Amino acid sequence: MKAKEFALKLGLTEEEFDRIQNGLGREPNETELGMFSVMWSEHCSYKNTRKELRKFPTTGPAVLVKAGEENAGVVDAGDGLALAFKIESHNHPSAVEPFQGAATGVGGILRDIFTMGARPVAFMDSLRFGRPDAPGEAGKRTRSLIHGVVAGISHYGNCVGVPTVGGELVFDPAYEGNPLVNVFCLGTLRHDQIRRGAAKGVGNPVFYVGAKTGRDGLAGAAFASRDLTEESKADRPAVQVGDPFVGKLLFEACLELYARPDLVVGVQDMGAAGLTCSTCETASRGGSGIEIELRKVPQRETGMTPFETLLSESQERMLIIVRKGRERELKEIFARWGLDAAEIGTVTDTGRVVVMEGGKVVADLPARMLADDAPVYERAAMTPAKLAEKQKYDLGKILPAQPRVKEDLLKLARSPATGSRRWVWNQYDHMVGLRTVVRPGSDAAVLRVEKPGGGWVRVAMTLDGNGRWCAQDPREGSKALVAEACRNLACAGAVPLGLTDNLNYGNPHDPELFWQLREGVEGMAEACRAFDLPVTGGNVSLYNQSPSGPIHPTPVVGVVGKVDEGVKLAPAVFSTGGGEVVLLGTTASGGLGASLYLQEVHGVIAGKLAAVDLVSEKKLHAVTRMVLAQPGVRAVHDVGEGGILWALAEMTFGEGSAGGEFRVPCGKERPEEALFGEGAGRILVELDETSMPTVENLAKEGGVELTHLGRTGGKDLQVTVHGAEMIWPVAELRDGFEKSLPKALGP
Amino acid sequence: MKAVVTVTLKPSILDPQGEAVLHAVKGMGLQEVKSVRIGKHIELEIEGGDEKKLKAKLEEISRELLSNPVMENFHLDLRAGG
Amino acid sequence: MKAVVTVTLKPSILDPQGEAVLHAVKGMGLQEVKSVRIGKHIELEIEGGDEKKLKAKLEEISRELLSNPVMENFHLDLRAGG
Amino acid sequence: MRFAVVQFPGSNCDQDCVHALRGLGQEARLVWHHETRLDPDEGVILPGGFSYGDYLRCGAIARFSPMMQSVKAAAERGQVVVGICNGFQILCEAGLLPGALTRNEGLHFRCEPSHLRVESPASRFTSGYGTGQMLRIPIAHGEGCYRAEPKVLEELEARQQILFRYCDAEGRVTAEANPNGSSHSIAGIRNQAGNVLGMMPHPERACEPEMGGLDGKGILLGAAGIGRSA
Ligand SMILES: Nc1ncnc2c1ncn2[C@@H]1O[C@H](COP(=O)(O)OP(=O)(O)O)[C@@H](O)[C@H]1O
Ligand SMILES: [Mg+2]
Repeated sequence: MKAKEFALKLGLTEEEFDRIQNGLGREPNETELGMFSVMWSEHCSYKNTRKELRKFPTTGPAVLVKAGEENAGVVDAGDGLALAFKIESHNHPSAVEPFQGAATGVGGILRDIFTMGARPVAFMDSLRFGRPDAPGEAGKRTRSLIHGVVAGISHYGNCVGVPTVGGELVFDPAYEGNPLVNVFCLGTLRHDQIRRGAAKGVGNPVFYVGAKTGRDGLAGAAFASRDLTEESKADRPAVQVGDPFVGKLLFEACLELYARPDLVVGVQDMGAAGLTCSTCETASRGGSGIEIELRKVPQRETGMTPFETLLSESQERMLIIVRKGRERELKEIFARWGLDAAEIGTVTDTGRVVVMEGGKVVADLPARMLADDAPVYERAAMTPAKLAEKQKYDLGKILPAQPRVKEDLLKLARSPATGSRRWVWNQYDHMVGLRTVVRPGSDAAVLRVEKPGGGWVRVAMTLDGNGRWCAQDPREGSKALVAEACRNLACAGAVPLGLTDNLNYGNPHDPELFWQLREGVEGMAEACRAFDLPVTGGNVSLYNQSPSGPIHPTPVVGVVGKVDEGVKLAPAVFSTGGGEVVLLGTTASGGLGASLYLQEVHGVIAGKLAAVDLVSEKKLHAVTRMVLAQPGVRAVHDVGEGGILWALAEMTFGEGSAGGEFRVPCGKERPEEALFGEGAGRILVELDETSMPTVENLAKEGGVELTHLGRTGGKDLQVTVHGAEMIWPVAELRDGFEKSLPKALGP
Repeated sequence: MKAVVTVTLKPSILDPQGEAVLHAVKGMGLQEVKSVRIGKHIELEIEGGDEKKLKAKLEEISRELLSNPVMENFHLDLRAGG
Repeated sequence: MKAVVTVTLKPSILDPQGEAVLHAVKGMGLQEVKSVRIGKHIELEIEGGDEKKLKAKLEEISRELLSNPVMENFHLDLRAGG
Repeated sequence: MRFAVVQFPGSNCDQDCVHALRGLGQEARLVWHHETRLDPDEGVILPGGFSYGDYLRCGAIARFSPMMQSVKAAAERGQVVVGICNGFQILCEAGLLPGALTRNEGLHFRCEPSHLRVESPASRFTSGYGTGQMLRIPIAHGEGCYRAEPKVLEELEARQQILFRYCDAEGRVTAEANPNGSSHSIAGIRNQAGNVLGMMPHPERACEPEMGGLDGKGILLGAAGIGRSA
């Protein structure tokens, strides 16, 4: 086959082929084209999104390793402690094989974190599927996807002994054909332990460590059948299988290796594009070259071609460059952990990645060209034609003439959309490591982390996305979810230090879909600036669509923060009663645009979210943190999906929590709007009466509205709005809340 | 009647479980072992029904429920008696 | 040579996974199934070695490692070739 | 007292056990499964985790490691041996405790606080508690369903070797309160001699208020020979 034809088969464009040929000054061979096809894919090069990603603020006093520099960003948590964290998607692999797809997603993000020199201490997962209660085949398929994905995360995360401490689970028909599986990992390290993925020092040996290479992950767009041997054609697996046992040994061995002074020069995990990516990226970062011999690569299968070996995505492998003369130390450590460690090459000063097989050169390419010179595209963006129509809505036509709030709340409480996620997080070991101070089920998870000099720092984290908000208004929706993530941290008394994002969108060649991405990035960037929050890294997942259409535009953000020293953590559920409940922040509900209420109770997605007031929001967070440092705070919870009524209901769901009597402020709007609107900027606090004056004072000084809602007590939730009084037995609401998910998902 | 469905991993798919057992088997002194692969052995007891129809149904069940076609092969074996 | 070790649960031991599959099999319309039991199918590839000695060693490995006598039985099957 | 906490490849509660023991004023050292040396006066902890990935059966491969031969010998000499979660599974596979741990009846991994009833304070591990005392200690396992021959179960009952049973918040032993389907709601047993304990719940996760309680302290202190008086 002609080289150009082959390049097209691999998914490269004609222009890209010409760019390669001109850059090299010769025709590339098939192996080389294979390497370009993966390195210049969206996944590795961000060719369609790089221009957009530049809009994020990436610097700040706490940033130690910036977005894009290394495998994960690193921020300073004070006292010599640093935090490495990142989010990664495994959407398509999970759609094909939910268990292994999700499991290898966890394994992949784990490697990104320990590659940085950090000990992984927590995972979070953000999951989106179709409706599990959909009738017929669709519902059945969704349920089996959910079971498979949760089991896969549980399998990998539990086995490696890293707790999964939080996340989200969202159902919407928009994800029916294309589920979203995003996994976040956080690691801790000392400042002086940060590792770089750079190949430096001519003559230094290059090691391959971990699992053997097989034909895993060799399929999909970047694959051409002609280059395959007959043997491999018969059995061409797309499915990568994760081995958490080896994953755990690998990170323990690497951490032990890093602890040896001056031993490791550079380290890089082999994730997407495996050996190709790890060699050219380390060489490019180090301004050096690398020469490797494929015969020395530990192989699980026989007869693998150079193309296959270089592109394989076998899991649990790393590339490590050590100082010359220290080879034995590395080999000893890996032997002790029972892992393969093979010296496969050396660092050179040629600036080229040279690949040999049996001494014969099979690829010889400039490292920089592979790693950094992918074309950058400016994609066309266009406001969707139907957007204005989607945003218009007439409440009079949707809501009944007479409000039926009593039934509405019960309906909401019984929906799998709002139900307790216990079914999920009970399957994750969220306590291993003895760090989890606030477990799943609260607004943000909190971990205690050892300071290098002894003592603890409390680190809070949360993952948030909202496809419905973003579908109705990608810019405001994205702003709102950054605000929400920061609000969640505020409820844990934490100051946000950094944000990692996963951009889940559709095909970038569709201008309306690319517009969503651009709006999303700009909205997030604006919110990040308002909160002085650097973006420290992330991931892009495009082409998320099925025959029935694209997913909702779904950026997901992970925000990590440090809990203020004086803060006493308060639960998100009410005490046994006798506390005062106040609303901190605005009394405006924001209306029902894009609300969960309209979707779940009335079956429509309509309108758009009220714009977030970022300035007030920031003040609210500051005041909340100060309030949490006061004695007498019993509970704190933010108002999010489902509005203030659902937030109050959730607060009654704790073990032994009381109900209460509350009056919800309502202007000229309909009571449903006041009760279920999802506008930003609101936090509920339960506190001792004696603490009230102090808290009122803090709010006043901080420029934040404070509204008395009522008191906790009794076994009912009683709410008055516009003079109308409604009562729900807490037991009935709680029953719906606890049972809806297990009921929808089956055993 | 008894149906035995043997589900095995496709040859190129990594079998972490088999790898771990391979190590252990060697550790027990059996150096001659080159590979270990672990699959499922599923026994179904069946009473009554038309054999031909059963067979077709069992094929379907083996393919759709008992095995995962992306990673596994299956072999169905029908035996009289139980 | 190939050794196939089939490990099955003792009849007295409950098999919740088998129960779940039974349920699903019935859900797929095969009402005639009375019970489902799930065991392991372990294939070992062996090169060289004396057959008799191998057999004894494999018996030992099946008994000590591959199965747990508290709840499982095993069956060892040696086949020439691979 | 000094404890040796054994690290198998795939152990992941080893550091947690060390942390908890030191927090209780005990000495603890980590020993790698390849080692064989145990001091005659030290206690042994087999921690939770996924030794060898829990492949094949939980604990099945770990029991062949060199250290387990020493642990066996130590147990026979009367040294204290405590297996927690995966450690319990290893003890059963190694024959140091009767029975076997199988897949949870609900088929899911479960991580949650469990309620336990102390069945017999007549053991070093429970001497800090009273009979029928309720404890709240987390579980985190996928294969914690205890199974044994009927005869073995009878013997365990008769000899008061069952130290902990799962119960509900009111202390009732019921099927609903049994998180994994264990026979006789067994959460933890000791050997006949009384020096070996195996339990699925994690006492090391219940030794600090911040981690959700102190109910696990008595078990680890009991292992260290510090009973009620402490
Ligand atoms: N959405 C994003 N926002 C900010 N930075 C991003 C984003 N996506 C990717 N990056 C950064 O680009 C770099 C390359 O990312 P990636 O290719 O995903 O790493 P990996 O090779 O580990 O998958 C990383 O440092 C990552 O943090
Ligand atoms: Mg990476």
